[in-house]
Amino acid sequence: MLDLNILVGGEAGQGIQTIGFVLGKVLVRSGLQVFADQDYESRIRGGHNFFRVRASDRAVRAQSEKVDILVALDSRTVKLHKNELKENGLVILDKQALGSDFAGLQILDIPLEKLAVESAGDKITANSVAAGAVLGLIGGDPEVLFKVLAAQFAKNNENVRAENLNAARSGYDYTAQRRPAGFIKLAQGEKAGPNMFLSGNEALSMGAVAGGCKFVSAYPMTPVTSILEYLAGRAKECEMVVIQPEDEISAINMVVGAAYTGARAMTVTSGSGYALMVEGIGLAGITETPAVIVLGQRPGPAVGLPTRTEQGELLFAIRSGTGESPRVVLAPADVEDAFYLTIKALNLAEQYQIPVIILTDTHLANSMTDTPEFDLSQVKIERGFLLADKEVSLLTNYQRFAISESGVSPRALPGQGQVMVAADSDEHDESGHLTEKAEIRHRQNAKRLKKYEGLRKEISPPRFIKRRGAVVTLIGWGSTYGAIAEASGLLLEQGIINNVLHISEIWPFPAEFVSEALQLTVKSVVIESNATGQLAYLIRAETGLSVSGQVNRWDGRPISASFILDQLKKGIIENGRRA
Amino acid sequence: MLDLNILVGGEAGQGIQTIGFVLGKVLVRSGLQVFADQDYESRIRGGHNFFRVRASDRAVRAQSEKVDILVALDSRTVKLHKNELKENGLVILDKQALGSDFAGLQILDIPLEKLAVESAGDKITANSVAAGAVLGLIGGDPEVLFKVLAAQFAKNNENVRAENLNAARSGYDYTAQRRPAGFIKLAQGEKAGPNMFLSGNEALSMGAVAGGCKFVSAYPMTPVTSILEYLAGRAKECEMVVIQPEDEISAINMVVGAAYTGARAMTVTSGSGYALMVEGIGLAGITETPAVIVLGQRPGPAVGLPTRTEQGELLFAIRSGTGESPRVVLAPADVEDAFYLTIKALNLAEQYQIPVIILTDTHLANSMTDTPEFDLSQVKIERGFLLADKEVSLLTNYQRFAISESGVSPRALPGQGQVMVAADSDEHDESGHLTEKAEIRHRQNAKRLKKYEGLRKEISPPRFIKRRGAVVTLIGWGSTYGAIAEASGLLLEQGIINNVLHISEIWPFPAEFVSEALQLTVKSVVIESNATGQLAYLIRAETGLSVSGQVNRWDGRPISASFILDQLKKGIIENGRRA
Amino acid sequence: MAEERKAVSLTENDYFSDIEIAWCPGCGNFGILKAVKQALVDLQLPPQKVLFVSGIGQAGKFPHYLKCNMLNELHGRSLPAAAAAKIVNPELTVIAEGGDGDGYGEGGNHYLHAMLRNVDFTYLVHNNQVYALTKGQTSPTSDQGFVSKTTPNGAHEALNPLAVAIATNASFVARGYAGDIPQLSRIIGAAIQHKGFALVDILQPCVSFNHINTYQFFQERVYKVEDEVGYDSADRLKAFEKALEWGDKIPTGILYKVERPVFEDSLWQADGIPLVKRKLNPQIAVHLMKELI
Amino acid sequence: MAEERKAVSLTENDYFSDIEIAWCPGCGNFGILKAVKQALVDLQLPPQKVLFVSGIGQAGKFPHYLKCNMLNELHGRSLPAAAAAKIVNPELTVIAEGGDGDGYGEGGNHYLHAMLRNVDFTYLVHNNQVYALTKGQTSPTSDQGFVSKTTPNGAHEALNPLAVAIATNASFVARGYAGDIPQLSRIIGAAIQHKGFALVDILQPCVSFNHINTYQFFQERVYKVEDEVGYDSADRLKAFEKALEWGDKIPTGILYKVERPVFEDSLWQADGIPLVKRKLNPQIAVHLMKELI
Ligand SMILES: Cc1ncc(C[n+]2csc(CCOP(=O)(O)OP(=O)(O)O)c2C)c(N)n1
Ligand SMILES: Cc1ncc(C[n+]2csc(CCOP(=O)(O)OP(=O)(O)O)c2C)c(N)n1
Ligand code: SF4
Ligand code: SF4
Ligand SMILES: [Mg+2]
Ligand SMILES: [Mg+2]
Repeated sequence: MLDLNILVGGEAGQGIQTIGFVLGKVLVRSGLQVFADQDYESRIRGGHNFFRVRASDRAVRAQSEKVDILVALDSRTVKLHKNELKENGLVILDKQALGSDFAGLQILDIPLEKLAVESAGDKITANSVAAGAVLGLIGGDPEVLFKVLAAQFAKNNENVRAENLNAARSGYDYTAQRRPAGFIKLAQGEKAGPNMFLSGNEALSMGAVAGGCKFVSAYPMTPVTSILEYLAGRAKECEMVVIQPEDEISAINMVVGAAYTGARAMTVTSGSGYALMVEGIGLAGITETPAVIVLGQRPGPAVGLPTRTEQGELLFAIRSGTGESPRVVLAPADVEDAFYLTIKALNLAEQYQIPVIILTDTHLANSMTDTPEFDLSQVKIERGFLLADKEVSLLTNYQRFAISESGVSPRALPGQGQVMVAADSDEHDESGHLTEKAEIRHRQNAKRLKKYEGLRKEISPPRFIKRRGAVVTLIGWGSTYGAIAEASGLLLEQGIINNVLHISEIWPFPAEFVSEALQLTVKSVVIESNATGQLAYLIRAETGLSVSGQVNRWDGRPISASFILDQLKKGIIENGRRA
Repeated sequence: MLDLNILVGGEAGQGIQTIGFVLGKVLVRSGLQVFADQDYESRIRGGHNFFRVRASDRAVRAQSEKVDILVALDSRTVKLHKNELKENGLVILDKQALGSDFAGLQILDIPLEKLAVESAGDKITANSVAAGAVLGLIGGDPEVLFKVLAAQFAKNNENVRAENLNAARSGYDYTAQRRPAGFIKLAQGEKAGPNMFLSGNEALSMGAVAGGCKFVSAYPMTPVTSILEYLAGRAKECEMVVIQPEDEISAINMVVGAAYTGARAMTVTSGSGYALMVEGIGLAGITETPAVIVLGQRPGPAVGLPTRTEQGELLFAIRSGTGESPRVVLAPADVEDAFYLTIKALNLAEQYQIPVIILTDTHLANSMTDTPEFDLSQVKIERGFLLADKEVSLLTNYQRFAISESGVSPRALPGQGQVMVAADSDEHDESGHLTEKAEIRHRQNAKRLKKYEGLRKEISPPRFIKRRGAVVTLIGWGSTYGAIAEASGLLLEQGIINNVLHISEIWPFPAEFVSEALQLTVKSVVIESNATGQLAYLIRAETGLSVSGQVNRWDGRPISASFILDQLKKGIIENGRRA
Repeated sequence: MAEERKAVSLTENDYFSDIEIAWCPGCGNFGILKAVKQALVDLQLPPQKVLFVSGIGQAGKFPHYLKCNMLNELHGRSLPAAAAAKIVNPELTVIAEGGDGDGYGEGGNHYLHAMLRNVDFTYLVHNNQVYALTKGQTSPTSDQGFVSKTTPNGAHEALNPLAVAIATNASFVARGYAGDIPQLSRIIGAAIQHKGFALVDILQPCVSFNHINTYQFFQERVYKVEDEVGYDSADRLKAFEKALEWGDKIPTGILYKVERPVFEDSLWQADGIPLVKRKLNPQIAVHLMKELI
Repeated sequence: MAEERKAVSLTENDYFSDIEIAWCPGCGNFGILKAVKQALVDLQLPPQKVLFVSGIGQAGKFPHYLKCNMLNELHGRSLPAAAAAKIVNPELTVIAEGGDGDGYGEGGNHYLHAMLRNVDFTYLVHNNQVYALTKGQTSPTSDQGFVSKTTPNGAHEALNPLAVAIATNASFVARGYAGDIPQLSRIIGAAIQHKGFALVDILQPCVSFNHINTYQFFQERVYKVEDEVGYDSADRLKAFEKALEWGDKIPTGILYKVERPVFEDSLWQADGIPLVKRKLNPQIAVHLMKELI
């Protein structure tokens, strides 16, 4: 099995992301499965960033800390990452620029800047030299690289494009001639009908488009800014309006205004911005307005670590809001989930006339995976009890909040025919007008909460890998799925038979399923990117069952299979509980 | 046992509150125990308001729906409340103003306006006539009434004062001569060293003053506005600064700014405003700044029923905030709790350098109880690890966020000696400067959460009335204590032996105590003013135990003993679970 | 049928709501309600095509008392919702509305940015210079020195909402007075017809909590800029100077008006089909996938 | 010892922080840092008595790079915290600071009301007309037409922070330029010495994300109002007119300055003992209980 790991590191502003992205894409085009992630600081120049690309002929859905090729654009990269090198791992660097004090490492010295200037006349193309160099080293197909680069520079002028191709070629040639014997060698040629290579944020954005979202208002915030930018840049082709308002409070209230008026509407934010939206979530609750809120988690509290990852806001997402009203929380596991669950979110929001929260995180937002094109013919737009113009024209005494068996009332839109639509943030009667009456309040509140009955049926069961003879269940939610699945495989190889239970559609909680699944093994470990074990807590609240162990990471770095295994070795499975 | 219930009803603007308040105070001065509550709409004139006064020679700590004397200032009051009259219940009204269509009721007709004009020359004193009339009817001591009225009008000019006394006397004389035979008759004279008569909000405000709060910033919102107004009006004598800022976001950030600088600081709000403060709570979390936030619950979501009561934000209070950091949630049961827990909140906030939430509600905020003067000698100001000037002067390398066993670090103040104090909403190192390092993040986050260990020990055990042979435990939290205790007594009279478990210091949750208590009876019923049963949920999450029944009220009206008994009769105790 | 309706001309009765009005007798809000109805009649805008988005406060209850579509928003948040409603369905006449606390206190940031953004809707502020629904606290526009339970020593400098509006180059800046219904309805009519964001700050006596800025106070002070010879509402500096007047004389009318591109122009919706009327078609995402290969 | 210190005069080195600066080379923020240090030296303010309260953004990192007390607040929330800090400890020199997005976008409401409230502290806005830390989105002060990933069709009307300030009667309104350190440090010094809220909006080139409003752009346009004969910073109308200039010529300096009561005057703290130095004494509540009997 091929498991190739490349880490490109350097300062912010050195173009690390481009090298990594291009390599990832070339590897996908070459028919491999690829997972890529990045680590960067909250600054524009300087500091230390890196981009990791992992490729395999089998599925890879998580990063690995073990590196085959370390591309070091500065000497700090060597210092920080040399311990991650595999035994035969190789460092690519420009000794002329970085010096030669790298004792004990296997170095492939390459004059990046010099080659850039020689081949392309501009040292700015050193990136492309480096990309070519890596591909030469692993014997990839240079034609694929050139195609990818050409696409990458499609919007630049022809000169720039040509320069970069030349630079890449010179890098390629340089290393192709200097490949260490026995080093990884890729097959040539390009896969027919290659997969997409995309980030969680791109998948989510595409889900919004396919799901009929017509209005987005969002204030920039890491890690979701790229969703806002993606959609703003394509607003016209996607028949969408995308607005950057003055703050997040404006964003959520715009969403409510747009949705009340009839457009599918969404906002994206991170913890601090979400906190500011909580009042608006109550508003969507009492006015029964469909609203989709993407909450991209990062380490908190407050500003925390802006560019890193965490899963610290699960219980916050579930419990944030004034009073009591129903909601859904969906936590995509991967790019596919990000796409399909966004569509589901838009549908459920309208079918149940409620706020739906998509709980993602920096790790999923920024990491990239190859995946086949999504099947748009599978996508159904479900608008629930939204009345057609014809239905509206037949109404005599329209009641926006009519009591109903399901808790959902017929929804007309302002300006639709002759009805008038009243929605109120105060408690109101069936017509939408404010009331102080105890009985009406009792009924309207109960009506809203009634929706949970239907919602419980909408929630798809968790992913469940069930193995005969399993002794332990690995449990997770959201973006850790790839790492947990990989850890599961590694445990199996070690003879530890295990089940995997992974929850993406997390609220209302699939309590019955989880309860049954948990009872199949003696031990169970919940793996989460947070310090307090929020899913473990939720499981106990919802099922009354306590899990036997927890693996937690809260330093802002993503959980990997090896992290899980290390933690498990530290005693969780053996002792039932961690020390 | 005396159990006297008076309900005064009419339109907003008719001065119902004054009548009720004065009567309540007179009854307290007469040596009775008194509980009073009010029900009003979100409007300034018109509509329907009422004020209930309940008095007894034993403790009364909740309202009762059964009325002895109904004072009706408009005919709507008769219509809405006649069914609440006890068998011998009497209606006081002015037939000339209200008409005489009150078949089947025992009416005491009294020309309120006429007497007002005759006795005081101004019909505006009709209030005082009514207050006098009620006292005459129950044979109270008129001298006590005159004293109370004189105090009530102490700030008005002498004429106004005299007019109201005259009016009261004329009302008193009128009914004293017309007392139905056998009607309730109070003892004469005034109790020596009478109790205070005060609302939850007044008690809480006094707690803030006694607890050394020096800075309050709050935006008006029912039901906490009167705290803001109480303190603003006494700022100078209490050596406090009280600010009404532009919005709640400003309020919480002012609190953080003031507390960082060294003043004990507090804000008060209700659900919607609290929602806007959630981001600031994360800020207090990561900067380890003491902050006290009073969350006065009212029925939500959103604006909901602005002037009514609910306990719908328990889980929101516990879970609201970016990321993960410790907090305390205290939910006072009564006026005494409101006073002492506010002091405890101010202490814990500084001792642990965390946000502390006081979770009250409209019912506690506005209802009034008699209680002995608080014992200020009991009050201790605990500032925890706040450094004295001398200690600061000895510091060489001050680290605001030094890692410590308890998770609490020494706190110096800006401007104190030669140290400099850095606090950052980003993750930071021990010196307070921002960091992106994984290890430091890991440690600082763990340090903050470590505080829970100490905090768990600070939480006083719940109130627990434990009876031999009990078959059921009645469980509640916050402002429902009076009603639950009364229901417990009534059940006991019916031969149903029961325990009462009531939680005021609710987060961190006293799980062990609750778990043990619950196991003493076969059945357990959680009684809450909300629809979803948030305490019941919390109990399961924290102890793994499910309660056998729930009594919930979510129409905005306070829970009373008779409500609880009615609900229990509907099958909870019998069936283990409600239909 | 819609055609038929158009033929019959609308009267005030067509805007009658049977919800009981919870304002105090004598409240300035009654005058505003009357003026709004008149403006709608003058413009013959069917209630079905009118959307009121209000905040929370006494003023915020307004749309319940008018027959129309209504979204009663959170305290301070009417403007973002109103802007979004207009953007997704430009066929609606959108009017945002609320009190001075709502609009200039809690909602101050939206007020600033709504003026800059210039979406095409009208904003009516019932400026009674007090927080009325919560029983009389100081508001951002309370006169300096105003004593209330929250400012026992008197309020600080008041916000001048018109001066700030002119400073943001808001495209329509007017002041009305609830005691002058004919002028107020004319101003509201002009505001609705104005293409862009139109601010109408309305002097609204609160008989229960503001004993300074009463009907009498205003009656003695207000005058109309339209009566002033040569007043040019296109002159920003003059308008600013006018906006600063607050004392013995208080100007009313359209203080400032400028043609500026509306925000909607910067959007792509050139074909004029409102967003709410577009078909939701998943296939629209096809080409996005191609980009990623 | 404090006495001893005073004798030795402070130099720029006394404000040196050893935290690595994370700004891009060439960033305008370096000029601001230098100017702040100079102003503090000029005023001989010991770093222990200076408190910086910053927001979030590139600008918000500022206090880490200066030796001083610092509270790095949330995005947009520096002003309320700064006001409170000054109120509870008037012995501190309080300076709030942040970017244009922070101050005029997210924090717009606090900006408006801080100017009205007039607590005695200084506010430095690093106005680079772009959201830099989040990589180049449009900000409230981005010039109209500014193209970024969030406004591919160009930004709408920009906020004019000085015009709005003058409209609120802010008591000190100035503009500095990061490329003119001597003038900037003078302005900052005057702002600190001003009794009341002092706004200093600083033109700050962002070399990474703003390719319109560059050093060159400003170098060609800025001029100092103090060089203009007869410029009277007490004249509100003139100041407003000046504030509207933004094109071929951009005025810098103190545009407007007025003596107004500071908010603290409306508080009871006449005895001058800061709140933070008062003893916390429960007995203070005794008389409150008496009231309730
Ligand atoms: C977030 C939030 N904060 C506070 C309130 C409480 N509140 C309701 S109305 C109001 C003041 C209303 O004043 P204004 O907007 O001037 O309207 P008016 O009643 O004077 O017409 C306040 C503070 C609320 N509903 N929501
Ligand atoms: C509530 C909240 N929203 C959004 C963000 C993300 N954020 C961080 S910095 C920034 C923009 C900063 O722009 P500006 O204030 O102009 O500062 P600059 O970086 O340009 O100096 C944003 C939107 C945040 N931290 N908090
Ligand atoms: S309180 Fe004032 S604003 Fe409210 S209805 Fe009464 S008069 Fe009108
Ligand atoms: S991105 Fe712009 S503002 Fe930020 S440090 Fe770089 S040049 Fe300065
Ligand atoms: Mg008002
Ligand atoms: Mg900026």
